[in-house]
Amino acid sequence: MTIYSAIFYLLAALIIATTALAITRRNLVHAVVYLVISFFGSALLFFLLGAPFLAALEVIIYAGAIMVLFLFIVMMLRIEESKRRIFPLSQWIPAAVLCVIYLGMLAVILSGIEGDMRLETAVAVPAAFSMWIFRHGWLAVEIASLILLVALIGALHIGRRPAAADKKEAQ
Amino acid sequence: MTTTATLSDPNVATTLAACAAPLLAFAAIFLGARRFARLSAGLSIGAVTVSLAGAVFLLAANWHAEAPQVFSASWLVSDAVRIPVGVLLDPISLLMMTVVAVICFLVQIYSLGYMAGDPGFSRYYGFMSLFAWAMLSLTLSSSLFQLYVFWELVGLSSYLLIGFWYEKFSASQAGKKAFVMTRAGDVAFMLGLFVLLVGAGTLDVTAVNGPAAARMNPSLITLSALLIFGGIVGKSAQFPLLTWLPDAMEGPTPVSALLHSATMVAAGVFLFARLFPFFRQSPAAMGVFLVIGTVSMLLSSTMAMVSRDIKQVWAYSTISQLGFMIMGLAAGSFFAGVFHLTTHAGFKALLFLCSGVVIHALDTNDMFEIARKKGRRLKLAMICMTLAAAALAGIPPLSGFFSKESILAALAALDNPIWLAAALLGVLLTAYYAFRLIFIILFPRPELVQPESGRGHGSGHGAGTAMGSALVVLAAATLALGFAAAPLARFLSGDPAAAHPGPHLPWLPYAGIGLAAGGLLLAWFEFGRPAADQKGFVERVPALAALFANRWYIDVFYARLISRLVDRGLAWLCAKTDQRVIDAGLDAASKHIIRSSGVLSALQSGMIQHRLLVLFAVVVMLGLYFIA
Amino acid sequence: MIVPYSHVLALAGIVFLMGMVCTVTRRNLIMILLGLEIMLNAGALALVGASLRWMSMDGQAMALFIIVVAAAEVSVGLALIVCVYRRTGSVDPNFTETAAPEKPSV
Amino acid sequence: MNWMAFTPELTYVAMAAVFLGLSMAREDHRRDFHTALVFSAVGVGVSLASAGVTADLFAESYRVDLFSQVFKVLLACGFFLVVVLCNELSGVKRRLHPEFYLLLTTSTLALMLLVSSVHLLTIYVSLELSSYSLYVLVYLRKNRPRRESTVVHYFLIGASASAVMVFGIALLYGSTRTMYAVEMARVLPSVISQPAAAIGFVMTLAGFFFKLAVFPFHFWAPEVYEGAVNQLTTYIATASKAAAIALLVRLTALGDSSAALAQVLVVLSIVTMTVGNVSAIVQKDLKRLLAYSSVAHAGYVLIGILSMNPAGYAGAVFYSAALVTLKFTCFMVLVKVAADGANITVDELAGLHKRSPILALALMLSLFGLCGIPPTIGFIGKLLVFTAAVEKGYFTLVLIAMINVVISLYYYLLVLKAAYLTEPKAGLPPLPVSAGDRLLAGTLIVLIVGIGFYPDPVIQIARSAAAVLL
Repeated sequence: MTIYSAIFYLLAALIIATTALAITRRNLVHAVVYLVISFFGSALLFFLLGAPFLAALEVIIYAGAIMVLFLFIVMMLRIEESKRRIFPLSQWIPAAVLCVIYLGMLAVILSGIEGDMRLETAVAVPAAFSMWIFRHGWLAVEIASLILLVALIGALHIGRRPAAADKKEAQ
Repeated sequence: MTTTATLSDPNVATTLAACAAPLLAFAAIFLGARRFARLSAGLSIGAVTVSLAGAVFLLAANWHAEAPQVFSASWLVSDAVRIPVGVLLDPISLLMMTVVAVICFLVQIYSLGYMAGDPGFSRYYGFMSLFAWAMLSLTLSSSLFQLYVFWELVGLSSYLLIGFWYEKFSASQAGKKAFVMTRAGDVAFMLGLFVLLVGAGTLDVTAVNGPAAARMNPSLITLSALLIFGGIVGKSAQFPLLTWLPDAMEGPTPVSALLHSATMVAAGVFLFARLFPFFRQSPAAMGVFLVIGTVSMLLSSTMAMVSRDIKQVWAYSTISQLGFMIMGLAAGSFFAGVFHLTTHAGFKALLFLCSGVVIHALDTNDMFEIARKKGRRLKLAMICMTLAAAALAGIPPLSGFFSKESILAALAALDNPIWLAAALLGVLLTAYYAFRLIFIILFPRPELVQPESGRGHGSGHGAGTAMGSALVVLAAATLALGFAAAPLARFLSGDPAAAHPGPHLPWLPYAGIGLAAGGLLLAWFEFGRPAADQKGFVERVPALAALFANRWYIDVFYARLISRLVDRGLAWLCAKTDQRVIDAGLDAASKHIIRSSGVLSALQSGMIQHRLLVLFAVVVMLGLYFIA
Repeated sequence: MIVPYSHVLALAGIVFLMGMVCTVTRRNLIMILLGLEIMLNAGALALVGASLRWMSMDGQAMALFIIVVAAAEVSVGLALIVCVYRRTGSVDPNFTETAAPEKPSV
Repeated sequence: MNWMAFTPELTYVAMAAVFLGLSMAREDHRRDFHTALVFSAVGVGVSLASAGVTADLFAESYRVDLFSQVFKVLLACGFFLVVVLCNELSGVKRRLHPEFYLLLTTSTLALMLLVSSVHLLTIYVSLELSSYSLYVLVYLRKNRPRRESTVVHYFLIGASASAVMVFGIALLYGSTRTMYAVEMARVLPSVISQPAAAIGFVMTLAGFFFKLAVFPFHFWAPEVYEGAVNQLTTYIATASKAAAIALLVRLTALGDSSAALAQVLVVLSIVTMTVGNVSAIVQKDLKRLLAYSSVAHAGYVLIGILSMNPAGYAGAVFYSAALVTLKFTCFMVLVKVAADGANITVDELAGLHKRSPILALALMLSLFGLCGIPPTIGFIGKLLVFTAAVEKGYFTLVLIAMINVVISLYYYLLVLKAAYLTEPKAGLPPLPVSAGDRLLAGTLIVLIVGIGFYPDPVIQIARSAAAVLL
C-alpha cells in the first residue's frame, strides 16, 4: 500500500462519513457544514487523482459558493425544527429496499470491470487542461454560459417578491 | 377463381360511384350545405338514391355472373410498404349491398317526416350519409384489413348518430356500455386478423376463403376463427355481449331501425357469411358458434317476453333473430343464414319504423301506455306492424316463414336433435312475444282506455306521406320476399335446391307453423281475448319474471366484474393519482390516508418524493434487468 | 500507483446512493436539493477517476461542466425554495397539501 | 471552420441577444411578437437553406448531417408555429414577454445544438440548457394557483433525471474511454457485456426519457402541461419531443447490437403506453388528457426505436414529424378556444363545430391522426413503426400496442363527441378566427390528410436521414 492509496482510503472514509452525517442531520446548518467538509474531501481527492484545477474549483464553487448560498438561505428562512420523524416510515422502508437493490447493482458493476489496473499518478496541468477545454469543448463553454444566463434570469424572476412585482405591474 | 376487373369495367365504375356518392354528400353537407336543411336532406337522399340505383344495377348485371369479380389496387405508402385496397363483387356482397342501400334509402325518406323541424336536421343527414358510405364500403371490401377499417368507421358513425339526438345516451352508462362491449369484440376481431395474417400471410378475402387457409395450421384456423367471431359477437350483440343493444335503443327510432336492426348489427352476420368457407375449415369453431347463436336466441327471447318497452322488445327480438342466423350459418347452411338476414332486414326495419310512428304520435315507449292512448287508431302503422310481427313469428306466407323454415331444415340435418328442438322452442317464444305486444296494443283493457280528451298532442302526427310510403314499401317486401327463396338460392350458391338444405322432412314446415300458431294462440289467450287479464304466464312466477326482466343478471354480473376490475381497480387508481396531485390540498381526509395507509397507496399519492423513488427504483431495476 | 479504478467507482457509487437516499427520504426541499448536489458530486468523482484511468481529459472536462450546472441548479432551486417558503411558510416538499389557495393577484 | 453549417444556430443566438436587449427596453408586446415572428420565420428559412449541408464542427463534437438538419427544420417549424400562436399571449404578463421569447429561443437553440451533438459533453450541456429554459418558462404563467408546486416537481424530476444521466455518462466513459458518439459506436459492442457499460448506457438514456416523458420519467408531464401557458405546452409537446426522439434514435443506434437493450426498451414502451392511455381515460382537463396521450405516444415511438433497424429509425423520424403536426393542430385549436389563456376542460369544447367549423375539422383530423385512423399522417407513422417491429419479430409488442390504440380511441372520441355532438352553452358566440388562422388550419388539414394519402416523399426523407446514422 503506497502513501497515495492510504490517503485515498482516508479521504474516502472522510467523505462517506461526513456525507452520511450530513444527510441525517435534523439541523440544516449542521448538515450544510458537514457537507462542506465532504466537498473539501472531494476536492482533495480530485487533487490526488490528478485534477488540481478541478480541486480548486470544487473548493471555490462547490464548497465555497454553493454551500455558502445554502447556508445563507437556511439562515435567512429560519426554518424551525421539525418535530416529525426525520425519516418518515412510509418513505424510508421503500428507500431501504432501493438501497439493497442498488448495492447489489453496484457490486455487479464493480465485479464486472475488466483490466482493473491500479491508477497511475498523473497531473492535468491547469494550463494544459484549459487549453484542452478551449480546443475541444469550446462549444460547451458557450452553452454553459447560456445556462448561467438562463439560471440568472430564472433566479431573478422566481426569487422576486410577488408584492414588488405586482406593484410594478399596477403602475 | 376470380375475375380481375379494371377501372373501366362498368361494374367497377358503378360500384365506386355507389360507394362514393354518400361520402361526397357527407362532405358537401359538412363543408357548406349545413345551413340549408332541405338541401342537406336532398343531397343525402340523392346520394343514397345513386347508391340504390347502383346496387340494383349491379345485382341485375351480376345475377347470372359465373365468378366473383375483384378490382384491386394498392395504396402505395412507400416503395416498401403497400396496402391492398379493392372491391369484391360476389353474390353475398351484392345482396348485402342491395339490402343496405334499400334500407338506407327508405329510412332516409322516412326521416324526412320523423326528423322534420329538428334543429340538427342537416347534421343528421350528414351522419346518415357517412354511415351509408361506411356500411356500403364494408360490404364490398376485398381485404379484411379494409373491412376492419370500415367496420370501425361504421361503429364511429353509429356512435355519432346515437349521440346526435340523445344527450343522455353518451353521458349515461348505456353509451359507455355499447362502446365498451363492441370495442371488446373489436379487440378480439383485430387479434383474430393478426393471427390470420401471421398464419396465412394474407388478409385478402378470396385468398383466406380459398388456398391460404388450406395452408394454415388447423389449430391456428380455430384460434383465428374464434377471435374473429369475437368481433361478430360484439357487433351482432350475441351472448355474452348482448346487453348493449337494448340499451342503445335510446337513440332516435329511425336510427334504431337502420343501425340496430337491419344493417349495422347485421354486419356481424355478414362477416360470418363473408368468411363462411374459412370458418367451415374448423368444425370445433363452428360448434362454438352454434352454441353461442342458440344461447343468444333463447336468452333474448325470454327477455323479450317480459319487457314493457316496445323498442326493447324489438331489440331483444333482433338479438334473437341474429342468433337464428348464426345458428343457420353454423349449421352449415350458407343460404339459410343469408336469406334470413335479408328477410329480417325488411320486416325488422318495418317493425321499428312502425314503432317510430306510434312513439312519435303518442310520445311514449310503454306498450300499455300506448294501448291506453289508443295506439290502434294509427291504422297504417298498426296494420304494418301486425304484418311484420307475423313475419317475425314465422306465419306463412310472409317472408319470415320461409327463411326461418330453411334454418330449421338446416338444423334438422345435424346429428344432434337438440339444436332443432331449441330452434323450435325459439319459434314458439318468438310468436308469443311478438303477438303479446300486438295484442296488448290492439286490445287494451276497456277500463284503462283514456277518455277522448286526454290524447295529448299526438293525434295529428300519425304517419305522413314520407313515413307512410316507406312503411308501405317495406310491407310489400315483407309480403313478397319469401317467394324469392329459390332464385336467391340459385344466385347465392348456384343451386336452387339450397333453399331446403338437409334431409327433406315433410313434417318440419307444419311443426314450424304449428308452434308459431301455438305461440300466437297463447298470446291471444293471455292478452288478446276480451276477458284476458293481460298477465303473461311468466309474470305469474315472480322469480322467473325477475330473472327475465333483469336479463338473466348478465348486466349485474358485468357490473360487478367490470366495476371491481376496471372502475374500482385501474381507473380508480388513475383517478386517485390525479386527484391526489391536484386536489390533495382540498381534501383533508386524504392526508390521513397518506399517513396511515401502506406503501402502495403512498406511491400513488403523488408525493414528489415517492415519484422520485419510483424513478430511481425503475432505473436501478432496468439496470439489473439489462445485465441479467 | 494509487488504487484500482473500481475503488474510486465504489466510492462514487456509495456517495451517489447517499445522495439518492437523501433525496427520496428527507421531507425538506433544502435537503432534497442537497441530495441532488451530492449525486452530481458523485458523478464528478467517478468522471475524474475514469479520466485518470484512461489518461485523457474528457472526464475532467465533463466534471468541470457538472460543477457549472450544479451552480445553475442551486441558484434556480434555492430561488424556488425561497418562493415556496414565501407562499406557504414551510419547505415541506408536499407543500401543496398545506398551501392556502392563492389569491388572484391582479 | 464552415460557419455556413452553423447559421441556423447563429440565427437563434442573434434572436436571443435581441430579446435580451428588449427585456430591458420599454414594454411593448406587439413589438415583441412581431420581432419574434420575423426572427423565427428567418430561422425556418435558414434551416431550410442549410438542410443539405454536412460538416463536422468544434473538434468533431458537432456534426451537421441530414439527420440533424431534418430535425432542425422540424424544430424551426415547430418554433415558428408556436410563435404564431403567441399572437395573444395572455397567459404571461406583458412585461415578461421578452423574457418569454428569450427563453423559448434559448430552448430552441439548445434543442438544435442537441440534435447535432455527437459528444456526450455537448449533449449534456445542451440538454441542461433546454431544461433550465423550460423550468423558468413554466414559472412565467400568471395567476396560476399551485404554480410553484408544478415548477418544483418539474425541476426536481428533471434534476434527478440529469443526475442519473451524469452518473451514467461517468460509467459509460469509464468503460469505453471515449465521449465521442462515433467512437463509442465502435467500442461499445465489445464492452457492452460489462455491466458498467450496459448500466451506464441505460442511465445515460434517462435524460432523454425525461424529455420524452417515458415511464417513470413521465410524472412531470400532466402537471406541467396543465400548469404551463398554452403556447408553452404546445412547444413542450411538439419541438421538445421531436428533439428527444432524435437523440434517443442517435444514442440507441450506438448500442445497436444489444438485444438486452432492446428488451429494456420493450418493457419501457409497453408500460409507458399503457400507463399513458389508461390514465388519459379519466382526464377532464384537455391539456392533461393530451399530456397523457403524449406519454402514450412516447411508448409508440419507442417501438420504432427499439426495432433497431433502418425501417424502425426511419419510422421514428417520420413519427416525430407526424407528432409535431398532429399535436400542434390539437393545441392550436385549444389555444384558439381558450382565448383568454385559461385552461379548458373537454366539456368546454362543446359545440365547437358551430362556433368554428374549420377548427372543429382540424381537431377531428388531428385526433384521428393521433388514434392512427387512415388516411392520416398518424396512421402512416404507426404503420411504419409497427411494420418495422414486426419485421424484427416483436409480435406481442405490436399486439399490445394495437390494443392500446383501441383504448386510446375511447378518449379521443370523447373529445370529438364534445366538439361535435354536444350543444354549446347558450350565449357562447362564434369564435373569431382570423384569415391567417384559417390559412394555418387549412394548411395543417391539408398536411395531415395529404401526407396521409401520399406519404412517400416524407418517408424517403426520413429514410435517408436515418441512413446517415448507420
